[in-house]
Amino acid sequence: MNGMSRIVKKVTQLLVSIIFMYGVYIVTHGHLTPGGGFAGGAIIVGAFALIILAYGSDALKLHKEEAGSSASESLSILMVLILAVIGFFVGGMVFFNNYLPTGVVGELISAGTVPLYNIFIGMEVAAALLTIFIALVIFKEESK
Amino acid sequence: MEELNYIILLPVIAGIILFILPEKVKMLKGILSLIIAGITGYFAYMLYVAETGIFKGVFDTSEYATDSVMYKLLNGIEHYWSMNLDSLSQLIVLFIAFFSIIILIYSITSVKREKKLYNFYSYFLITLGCAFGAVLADNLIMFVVFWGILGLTLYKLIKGYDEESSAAANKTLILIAASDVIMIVGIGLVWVINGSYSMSAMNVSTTSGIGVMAFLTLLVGSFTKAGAFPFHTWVPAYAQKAPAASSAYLPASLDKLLGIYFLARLCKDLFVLNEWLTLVLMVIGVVTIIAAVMMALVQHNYKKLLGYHAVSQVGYMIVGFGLGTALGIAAGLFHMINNALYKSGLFLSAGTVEDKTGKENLEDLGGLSKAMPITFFATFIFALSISGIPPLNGFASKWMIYQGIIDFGKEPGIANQLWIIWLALAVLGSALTLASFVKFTSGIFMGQPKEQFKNLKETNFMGWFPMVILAIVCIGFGVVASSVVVPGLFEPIVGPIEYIGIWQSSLVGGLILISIVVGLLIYWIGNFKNFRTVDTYIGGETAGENFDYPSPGFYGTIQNAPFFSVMYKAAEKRWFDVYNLTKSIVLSTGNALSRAQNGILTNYIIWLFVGLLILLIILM
Amino acid sequence: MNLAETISLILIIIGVLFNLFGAIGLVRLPDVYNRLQSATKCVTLGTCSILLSLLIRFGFIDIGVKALIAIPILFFASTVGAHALARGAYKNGIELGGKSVKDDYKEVES
Amino acid sequence: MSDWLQILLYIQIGLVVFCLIRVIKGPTVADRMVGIDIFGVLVVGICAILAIQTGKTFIIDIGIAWIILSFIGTLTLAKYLSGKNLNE
Amino acid sequence: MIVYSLCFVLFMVGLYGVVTRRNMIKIVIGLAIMEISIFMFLVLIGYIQGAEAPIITGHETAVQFVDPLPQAMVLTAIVIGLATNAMLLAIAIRIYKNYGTFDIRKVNELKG
Amino acid sequence: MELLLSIILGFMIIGAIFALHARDLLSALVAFGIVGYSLVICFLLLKAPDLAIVQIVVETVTLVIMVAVILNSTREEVKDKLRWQSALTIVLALLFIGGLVYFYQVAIAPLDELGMHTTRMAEAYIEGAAEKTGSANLVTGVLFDFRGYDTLGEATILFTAAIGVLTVLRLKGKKAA
Amino acid sequence: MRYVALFIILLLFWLLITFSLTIENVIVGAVAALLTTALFGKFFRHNLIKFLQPQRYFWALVYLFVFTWECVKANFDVAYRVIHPAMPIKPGIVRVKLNLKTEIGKTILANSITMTPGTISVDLIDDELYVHWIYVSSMDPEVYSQKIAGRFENYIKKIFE
Amino acid sequence: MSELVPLFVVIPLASAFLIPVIGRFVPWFQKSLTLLVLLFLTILSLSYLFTNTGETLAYKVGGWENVEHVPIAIFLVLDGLSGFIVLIINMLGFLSAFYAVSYINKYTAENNFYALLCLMIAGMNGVALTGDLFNLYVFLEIAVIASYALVAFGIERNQLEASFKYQVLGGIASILILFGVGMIYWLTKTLNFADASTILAQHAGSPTVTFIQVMLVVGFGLKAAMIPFHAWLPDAHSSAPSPISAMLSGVLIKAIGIYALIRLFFNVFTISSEIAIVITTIGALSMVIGGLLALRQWDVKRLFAFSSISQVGYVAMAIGIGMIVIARGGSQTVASLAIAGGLFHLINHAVFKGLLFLNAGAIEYRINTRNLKEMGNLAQFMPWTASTSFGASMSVAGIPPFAGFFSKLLIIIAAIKGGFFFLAALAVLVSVLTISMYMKYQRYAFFNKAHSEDRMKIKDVPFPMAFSMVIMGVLCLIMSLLIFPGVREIILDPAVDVLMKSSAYATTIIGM
Ligand code: NA
Ligand code: NA
Repeated sequence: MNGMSRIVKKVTQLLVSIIFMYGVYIVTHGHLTPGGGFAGGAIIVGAFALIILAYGSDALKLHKEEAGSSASESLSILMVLILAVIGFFVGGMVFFNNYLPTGVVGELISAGTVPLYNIFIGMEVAAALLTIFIALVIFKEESK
Repeated sequence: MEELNYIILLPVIAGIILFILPEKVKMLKGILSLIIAGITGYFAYMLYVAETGIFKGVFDTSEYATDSVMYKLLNGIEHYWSMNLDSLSQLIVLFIAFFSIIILIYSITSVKREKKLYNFYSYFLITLGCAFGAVLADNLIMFVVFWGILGLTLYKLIKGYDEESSAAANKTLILIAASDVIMIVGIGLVWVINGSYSMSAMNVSTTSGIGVMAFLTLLVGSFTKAGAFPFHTWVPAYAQKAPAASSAYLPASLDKLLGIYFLARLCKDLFVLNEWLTLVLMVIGVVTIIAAVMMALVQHNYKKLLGYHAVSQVGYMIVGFGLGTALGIAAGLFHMINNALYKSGLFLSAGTVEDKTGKENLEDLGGLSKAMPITFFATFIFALSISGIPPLNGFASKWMIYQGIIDFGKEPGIANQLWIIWLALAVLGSALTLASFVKFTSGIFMGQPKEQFKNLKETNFMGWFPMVILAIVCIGFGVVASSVVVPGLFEPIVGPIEYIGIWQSSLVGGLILISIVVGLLIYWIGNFKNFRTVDTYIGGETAGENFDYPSPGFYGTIQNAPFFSVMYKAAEKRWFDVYNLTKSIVLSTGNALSRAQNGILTNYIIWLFVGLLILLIILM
Repeated sequence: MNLAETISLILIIIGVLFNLFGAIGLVRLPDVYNRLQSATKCVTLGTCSILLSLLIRFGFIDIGVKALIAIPILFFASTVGAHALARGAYKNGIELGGKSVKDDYKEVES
Repeated sequence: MSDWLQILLYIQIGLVVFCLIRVIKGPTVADRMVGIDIFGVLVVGICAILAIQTGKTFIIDIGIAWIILSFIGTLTLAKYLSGKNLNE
Repeated sequence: MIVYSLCFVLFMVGLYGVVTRRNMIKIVIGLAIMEISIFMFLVLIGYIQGAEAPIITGHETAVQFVDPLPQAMVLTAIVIGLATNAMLLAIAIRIYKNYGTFDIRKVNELKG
Repeated sequence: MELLLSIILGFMIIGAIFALHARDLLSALVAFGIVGYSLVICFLLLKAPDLAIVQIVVETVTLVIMVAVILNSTREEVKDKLRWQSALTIVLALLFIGGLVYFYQVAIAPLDELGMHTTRMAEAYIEGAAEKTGSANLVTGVLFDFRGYDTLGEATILFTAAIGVLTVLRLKGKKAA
Repeated sequence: MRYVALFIILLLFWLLITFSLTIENVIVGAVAALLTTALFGKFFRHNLIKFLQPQRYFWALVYLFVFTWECVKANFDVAYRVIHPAMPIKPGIVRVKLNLKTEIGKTILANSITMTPGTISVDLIDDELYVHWIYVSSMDPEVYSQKIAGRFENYIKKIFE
Repeated sequence: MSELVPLFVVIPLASAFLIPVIGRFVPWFQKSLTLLVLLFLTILSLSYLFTNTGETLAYKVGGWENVEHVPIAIFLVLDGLSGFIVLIINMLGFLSAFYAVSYINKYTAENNFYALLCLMIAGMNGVALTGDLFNLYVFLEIAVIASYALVAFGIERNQLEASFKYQVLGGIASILILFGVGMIYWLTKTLNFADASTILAQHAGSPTVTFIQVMLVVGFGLKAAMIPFHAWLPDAHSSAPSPISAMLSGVLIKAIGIYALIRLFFNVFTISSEIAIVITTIGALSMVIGGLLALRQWDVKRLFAFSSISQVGYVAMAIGIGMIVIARGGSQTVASLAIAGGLFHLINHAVFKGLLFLNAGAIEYRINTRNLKEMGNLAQFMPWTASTSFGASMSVAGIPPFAGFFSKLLIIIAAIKGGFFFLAALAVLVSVLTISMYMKYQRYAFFNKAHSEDRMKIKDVPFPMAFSMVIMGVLCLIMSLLIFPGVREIILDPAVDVLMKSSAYATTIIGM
């Protein structure tokens, strides 16, 4: 049997989407509560890791996933950079300009670009950690 | 004075352009080079007859005074590009041009055959330009740049595609470049003392330690280039392995001219020597004479033998400059010119012989005089000249040196008190030179002709013509030495030569005679049996291999003498070779240090933190 | 100190006490299975109790609700964790302690 | 109230020592894993007490994150124990 | 200042591990311990007695916050630490496959 | 506060020493995990919730990837007999550590006591940060606004590490000839 | 269907943890829930028709109380054993036959057993639950099955089956 | 112009992020993008040097203005010194990348190679441009983590070993640097170079500052591979793929080691003669010991690696001499001469050492060995490699007219003029060692007799490799022009000015 015991699998079914959701919560509320892109991204990876642990890596069709995760990693960090560079064009040649309205402190849509940074950093972190995790976990060298 | 620029830039630029031409048209390159050399010869002559003085700002950038990039690049170059044309540099420039033309003529046919010698003419011309540059430079930095480039081209003029020649090339450049770096220290010290890099504005006293250091460090540069003890060791190695044209060009002529030129500058213009430095010069001079000629005596390889002689002769020049008198300096300069003449001639003839026979050792040769009469004749002249046989030029300059030493002894001073030693050793050196050149000449050209050389022919015109020219000059300079050459060439430099005391021609003549006799005696002791082999040959009998020319016997005789045996063994172990000595010390230190680099990460981290702690202890 | 505060304080005290028992069990009990027994049960319940005290103390506002949500997650996480550890330990060949009287699982594993 | 909470907080933090003792004493690696598993739960309690003390919601967030990650960590260790590669 | 000193002691413990352990994984752990001590150190610097965590929840009036800058620094440093550890571990496992050991003293082909 | 932190740090030191001495790599990992998790408690006490949550995450991720590494290799500790037999070595080591600690003490003596920190650069980050960035979480505000450039660097480092790990763990280094 | 249920559960979860009903929050939550559902929906394998029957929620509440009570008992039990100087334990692993059909039911039961007096679920193989029991009071499978699982089985049956 | 400063970091980062995605589908994308980017940055840095001679450009990331003269934004500072370093980084980066176009063909994962290269360059540019302590640490880490991966790029035994040791030692150094940064923050409550320097000036000479300085000297000293913190360098630099070795030895140790060190110790700390003596001593030690160790190597890349330690020792020693003279209030001429010598040698070393590693790569590419004893006679078959390597060897050996001669000239003369006769003597001694080791290389690799007959058929390397080598060979020669005032004023003097007027940095930045 691939993966862990049935109990673990069943509970994983229950928890995994909650964990992912929680990760998203941490990411999107990074400017309001502790955490943010990094912590949330890592929790999101936790959801994937949980599935790999409980079901084995076949459940995610890993080889594709690894490629996908490194690509999405690149794309999301590129988005971070683009967000920062947009500042060049919006508001007087300033790199990392917070060009969006800052809104009311404490509300979800506030702090201008900060939540967007959080989201893309979250994606980047999730993809990067997933890449590292998968690379280390499925690493098998050709026999010497 | 545009010639000042052209004489430097023309050969250098031409040399760089010649890189573009393929190696297939070597002959064309040679002819082009000859043309360039001819033009520089003309310039050299023009400079020789010109008024002298210091020329600065020859690159006048004022006309580029726009804000162009070119202007920016060249802006300030006049600060470095200053030259000093005086009678000394005039003379040297003239002879540099002369030798380069002579050797170029020789090279056109000989270099064509050197398959793996790439870009010979490019480096030849760059050498030429830079030699002019070094001689004409007034700024010490400009001087050392040209000087350093000469070391580089020297290295490039040898092909290093086997073990020995690559080792020789290596050693050469290491020693030369090392001396250049040491010279930088001298320049720095001179700057500290004098506040300027200009040679013409320099008159440094050697009473202070810093002055002495400056002199000695600069002296190292001069000695290494000229090939004086103990920095001489590259010369024999190079001479043995380089093509004849290269050997004749650099170690035999240009490097001597330059090294001694700089020595003359040092002794005559830049520094005021104290008596201890004079002593040092004298000691180095005589040690160079004797040590090198002793080594020459035991060589089998005739090119290496010539190399050692190239070193030995430098000793006479150093002694000459050490004397510090006008006569001494003139003698040194005269000997420098003479040496360049006959030594490059000897290298050319050795190259011709090697080219024709393919042999490098004296044992493998013999009896070539019939096949190559012109070469033999020229070589004979050179050999006599280097041995100081009258009336050749070598005799004349040695004579002046002996005379100088005798006069020197009349002055007070430590070195002066020991004049008799200098004199005796110089004479002994001359005797030994004679002995070894009898060996050289007879080993190659006399004796039993080998079977394989039966069909040898004389070299072509381009081959023998330079030798003949050189031989003629040797004779000429010897004959008209006191009447034309010395007053015409050297008195403008050193001023009128005043002979202190009596002109002791009889004493000097006697010394020369003694040296000849002693030399022949030494040769006879070493080759007693050999005369008999020659006799058998004269008697018309066919000599077998048993009667071959037994140089090893000669080698053995001297080598087994009580004192000499120790010295030769030491030399064999290369104890006197400053290069090898340093190399072994450095390598063993490196090996000891490398134990620490043992691949253990722990140790590396421990060093890191021990370093940190030490820094904290020191600083807090 | 109002009622809610008092109850919540009592709950916390209970929780901490349970945690204490669990921790003592973790140290005192003889083998890994027994330690899991005590520790998982007591510490999970203790912590749930403390979390519950938050709800009591603050009522149904964000903080209380969040604590409430944490309880089932903690329940599943710690029980499944204990189960997985016990199973893993067994599969890893860690025998039951010396006092053990029965082992039905052995048949499955062997 | 706040004094009580402070004392309880210190006790709760003190309980961590028991986990440390178990982790150090072992004897099997599974025992140590139990130690770290329990440690995680104890810290959730610490978070909760701190949340009561300060009234800050976000501390519970940390607690929940801890529950989740400690769960994943425990499963990893358990999977190790059961002799499988993590991706099997 | 005792906390700062203990922090440094923790640093030295990590260093001790890096120096004395031969197992590459242990060396990574030693490095991580050194990193942990630095994180602690930085956060201690930014701590202000009686101040609040630097998150505005809307209830506070005129409170003092602890210095958020060291916290931001540590956050970045933690991620950097993770990245370096991941790299180290990837290399370590590759070395294990090549050399058949985690013993750093046996991984010493490069010397001299 | 200082006392409590000191005690926790003491635990961490003990845990760290154990982690370094455990015979079994997995045990070492677990002990190291304890040290990292204890740090989280310190962060909570030091009013650094952001760090607490990130440290939990990082500690767990580290643990997981270390387990993955050990699973792919061995958990057996390298047999090493410490060559500390000679008293001299121990004395030197202690002197060394003592020396460093002494200099450290001297160096930090004039600096602010724990909790007595004042702000200068961060003054501007705290003063009116909410208005400037709109972020309730000042740490996030600092991270993504005042010092967003640092955070870009941080994300880049993670990216670099991911690419690096992929590079190092790829199957073949050179193409087949 | 499964996906919709998951979506609703997640959105509910979102609203609870954020505890805010602003329109932005709901939108963000919906988007997040949608994303999560898309990614993990296939892992959410529960029979959902049952969730529409209200009596199941009633039993769930009852179960919650029963379980909490057992839980507290369990803790005192453990506390007693732990603090007692002699440590009265008699541990062992026993096989318990379950009457439950659904996977979720078995899992909940197993987890409940883990939280209750002196027992911890070690493995679930087919219908048999292997339980580590801190005090094996009986060697008879019938007796201990009832003692360990029986307490919860009926409730769980009513909730999930 | 100042708006363009962030581009030095943004552009290589963007290309690093794009390469793994697009490079997957478009085969030539990685190479061409990397080359374009690096060429553009080289031109950009040159255009800064030519148009803004000596002017300081400060860029406040995020546009945050100073609050009551306290800088709160992260500053990017492009002045003479950082412009100089940035030029070296990108120029060498471009040439190495061009070389890699064919060299890296034989490896898999080319995308990752170029991405990592771009990241490393972005990191180094970041270090060179930043005006903020913590930002310095972050970008330093980007550069070194990329370099860790690049060292192990070929995933062969020795590369892995080297990379691991490099990482452990580099990790310790990073921790020490972070520790130092933290202590500076503790003392000054600020991270900005300029702001910190005004406060540090009030504490100059206190034990706290000394402690911080020692931490930083050790940390950056390790990154710069100064003795005794050098042990990782020979392994890492010799094991890495050659274009990377060129970047590591040619640029990395300078950008994140020497540059960071001098920026901090000149512009942030008040120059103290004690630290100056330490730096000088460490430099001199590195110079001598590195030279002694290099001479005995037979692995050609290892020889170059040890020689890097030695040559960087020259740089450190020269700059240390400058510091001592400034600290003691000595002659401005001597100080500026020493610093100019150091910086001149720095750029020279970047070029010639980069070239040497590329040469070694070319040899390895063709005959698959790094052992000198297995080479021989290559000058006949690999003329481009041979002639460029000759130029590089002569330059490093300090033989005119190659550029290395002039930098050594400046250093030695400055040492003499400053009265440091012993150091001058050491410099001469090491110079001789250097000549010997490079003559050994020339002899055994290119001359001597051929190691085996089948070598007789090899050809020289493909065009991209040859092109890079030739450009660098030409640079070895024409960089001699840097000694002439007209060129010096553009490239060298602004950098020297920044260090000579060390306290002007703070006032300039705070005033902005
Ligand atoms: Na902004
Ligand atoms: Na955050």
